[in-house]
Amino acid sequence: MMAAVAARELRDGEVTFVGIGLPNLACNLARALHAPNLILIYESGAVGALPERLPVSIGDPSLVTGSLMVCGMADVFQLFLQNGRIEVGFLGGAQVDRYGNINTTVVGSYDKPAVRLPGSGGAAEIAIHAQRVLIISRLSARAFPEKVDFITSPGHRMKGKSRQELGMPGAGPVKVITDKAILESDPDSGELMVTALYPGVTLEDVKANVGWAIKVRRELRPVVTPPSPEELRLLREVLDPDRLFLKG
Amino acid sequence: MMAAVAARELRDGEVTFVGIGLPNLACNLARALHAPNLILIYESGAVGALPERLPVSIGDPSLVTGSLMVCGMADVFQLFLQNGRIEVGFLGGAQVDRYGNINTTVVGSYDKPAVRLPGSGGAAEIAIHAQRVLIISRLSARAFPEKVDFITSPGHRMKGKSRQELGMPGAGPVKVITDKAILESDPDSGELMVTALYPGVTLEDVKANVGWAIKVRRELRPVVTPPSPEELRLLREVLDPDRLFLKG
Amino acid sequence: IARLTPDLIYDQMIAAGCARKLVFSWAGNPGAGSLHAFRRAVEKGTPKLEIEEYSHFGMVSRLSAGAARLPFWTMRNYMGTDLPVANPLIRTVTCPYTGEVLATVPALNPDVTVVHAQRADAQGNTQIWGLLGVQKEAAFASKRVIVVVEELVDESVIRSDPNRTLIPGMIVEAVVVEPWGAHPSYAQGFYDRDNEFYVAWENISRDPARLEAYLQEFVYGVKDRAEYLKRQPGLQERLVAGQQVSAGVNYGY
Amino acid sequence: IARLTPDLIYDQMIAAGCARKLVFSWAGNPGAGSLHAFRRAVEKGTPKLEIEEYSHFGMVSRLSAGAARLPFWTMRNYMGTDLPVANPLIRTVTCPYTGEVLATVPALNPDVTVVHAQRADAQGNTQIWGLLGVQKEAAFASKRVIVVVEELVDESVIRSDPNRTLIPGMIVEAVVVEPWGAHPSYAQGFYDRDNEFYVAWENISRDPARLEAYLQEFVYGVKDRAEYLKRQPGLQERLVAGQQVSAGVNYGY
Repeated sequence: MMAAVAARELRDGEVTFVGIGLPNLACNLARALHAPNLILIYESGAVGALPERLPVSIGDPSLVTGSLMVCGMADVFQLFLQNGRIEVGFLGGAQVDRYGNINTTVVGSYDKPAVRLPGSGGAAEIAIHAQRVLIISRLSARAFPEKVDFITSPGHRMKGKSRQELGMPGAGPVKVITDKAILESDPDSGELMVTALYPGVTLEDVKANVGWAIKVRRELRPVVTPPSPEELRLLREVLDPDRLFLKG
Repeated sequence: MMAAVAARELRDGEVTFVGIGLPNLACNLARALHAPNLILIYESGAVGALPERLPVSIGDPSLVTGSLMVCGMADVFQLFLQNGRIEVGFLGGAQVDRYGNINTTVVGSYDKPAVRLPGSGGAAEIAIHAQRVLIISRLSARAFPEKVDFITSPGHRMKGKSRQELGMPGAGPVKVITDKAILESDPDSGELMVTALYPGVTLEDVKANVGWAIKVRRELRPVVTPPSPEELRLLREVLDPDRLFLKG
Repeated sequence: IARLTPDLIYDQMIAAGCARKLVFSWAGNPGAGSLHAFRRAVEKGTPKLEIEEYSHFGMVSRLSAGAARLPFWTMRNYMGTDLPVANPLIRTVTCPYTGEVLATVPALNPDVTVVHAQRADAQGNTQIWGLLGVQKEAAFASKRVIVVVEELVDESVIRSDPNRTLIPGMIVEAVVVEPWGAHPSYAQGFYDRDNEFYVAWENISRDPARLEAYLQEFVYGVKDRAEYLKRQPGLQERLVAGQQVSAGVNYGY
Repeated sequence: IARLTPDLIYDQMIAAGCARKLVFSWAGNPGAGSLHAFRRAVEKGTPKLEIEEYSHFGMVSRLSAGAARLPFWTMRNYMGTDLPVANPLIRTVTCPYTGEVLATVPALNPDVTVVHAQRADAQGNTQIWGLLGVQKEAAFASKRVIVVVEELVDESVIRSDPNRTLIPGMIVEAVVVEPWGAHPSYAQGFYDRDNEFYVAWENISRDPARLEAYLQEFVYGVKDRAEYLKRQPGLQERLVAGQQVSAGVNYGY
């Protein structure tokens, strides 16, 4: 369901920086439906990729075959990302906080972590440069603390400073797609707030799974439209038949 | 004759940054004789080129066909030249001065030049980075003033400072090959001095064609060995049959 | 207008009064002589032409900075040369690790970059082989990109060999299909450099009246490239490229 | 040891005590789970392992600086992140034109870089297609370069398609001809990624005893790559690449 909801966020023709897993599913679903001209860029260097199978790694050889361009990673980061050519960047994370800051580095302290996570990869720079960022993450109080243990990828306010004050080119995480609700950033404060619920989910349920007193947008859309039969068919039968990333 | 003398300066296997004209002839002569494994790099991006004809421009398509590698110019300057991979760089110039500084920019003042020359091209950075530089230039008092009007490519002393003081990686112009004599830089002062004469040329003749009181090395080799019949045959019949660059 | 090596096309633009300012690193007619219109402008001031001068490495670096959307680029360069005196935009920066002072040039972000290439698809995905110059950097640095190609190909041709794509369609504004569009220069695999014309330019460009006559006949006087080529009979036969086709590589997995 | 994405081979080296320090930007087993030997080292200190951490862009930039023999590289990056707090080698520089403060990373110049490629000639002129990663930058940044290839080819093969050459022989110390040398990873056009093994690694690496048994059987216990492959029957049939051969291009003139 998160993949289907994320897919709807993509507009046809957009240049999208894709990660492995749900973002990849979402992008390929969008391509199969309303956005056939979506241009997928993988940080490994494939531009305009048309993977014929679900890539397990961003270095999968299926990203190369039949893509529009394959370049080195220095070009990906300098000529595409820092150049401002990426319209949408997808990020996930072990922790997402009140201001959309993401932690994929450590749970606990940096020097003596309780859990060592993989680290930034390209996430820090994607969060800074992509014209807008979409976060995909399952909702839980552990995953949505008021303040992340480590800011790997900046959101809307970092130690009291706004993106603009820090000189960040992109708009940052405008939406967080979870399995219970959609959160969006308040244009003024940058704080995440609940803007739409999934069918059958209550606001209390959402609030219980967020580590701070999350605000709710006044004109809350009551329910997210559930995946259509076509969306489900594509996801389950075509894009991820082996259920590598889909849970349901 | 200058081409033949320059060719003898090249050792087999050396990585050589080649310009058009006599340097190109010299390199291809060396390849045909004692240095079959010379690696020719042209600033246009051809590495290990084997041009089947005499290239008129450094952007000649014959430099590409059959070369070992063709890369962008950013790579030529950053990864090869600045990286220190160029062992020999060839330079020419309208003016060469006492310390081997070269001018290919303007005769006269920069703002109101009597003669506007083409400019640096890659010559400034070749003079700074190549492990050693060979200059090829016809000898005349006009071409060898005490001080050049404009330092396009630095030699051994620039406004009183040595290469080492200025932090230049390469050894600079170790030899100047002219049509009358060979000049070499004094290891201590950096000044050019006469070290060998061509057959039939007198020291007075050389001194009259240099714009300052040029020193002469104590153990002067009296004559440069003239081109062998094989060198002449290759130059005239194989490498430059149309006499594009050879005068004699 | 900006190019590392302004050639005789630039000489024509200068003569025709189309250039206000030239940003460059080497202005000559390689193997043939001078760009006399350029020289008249700089030496005599007719027509008036501003210049801003770097070395090749400097120009490449300016475009690299522009392409990366950084305000400057760093080099180990220019110590001992008079270039920073002639051009105050060549400056220095201090390394935050070693304290070393290094040379910098400012980013160059052209309004429009025109790239000549062998082939592109209708979306502007462009493939180039042979010399690559600074085409990639110039395209990414530019506000708008126009690609002139020898051949318009189907997207499937581009996708069959993605490592050859130098410029992605997403940054391309327009694709112009113009065979022989690079003459008097060349297109690897299509036609050779017209060296005879480069040599002839030495005398044409030396004489302002002959230069003007040339412009009348071959620039102002032709309605398109086809007419330009028709006025030069035998040109295509003389310059058409030989065949030296590389083998393919396997992109399968 | 340094790599953007240390994978399970690095996990093996950490487990085997071959790594003193890891410089990296993403340490995971993509699509499969964690590098548990790496996690044990960082979380529990067994074995002891120093880490120095960047983002991908930071690591790419470190190698770009190293390859250009500059002491640092500039990016617009890291503002608002905790990475410069965790790693004091991430610093800033002020633009000499705009006054803007930009992020820097120091050059990385490895002692040895090992590159895997499809083919090279005996001189080490190396051609790679498919993903290029930072292979070029890492090779030029390195003091010594070792190339491992699927296929040793004649120099004429390299010269027939010079735009595919990524690493010139002049910077290569040794060429190792080792078909299937990239397993469990892949070589475009030769064999696929062994996803089953990546998934299996999650459980092997979680259990130090199983990991040690794996090392005994497949690392310490094999005399060469041929024996390593012989112990995994069916592997080659399962992973051999399909054919999707590109067309050649004309390098004639």
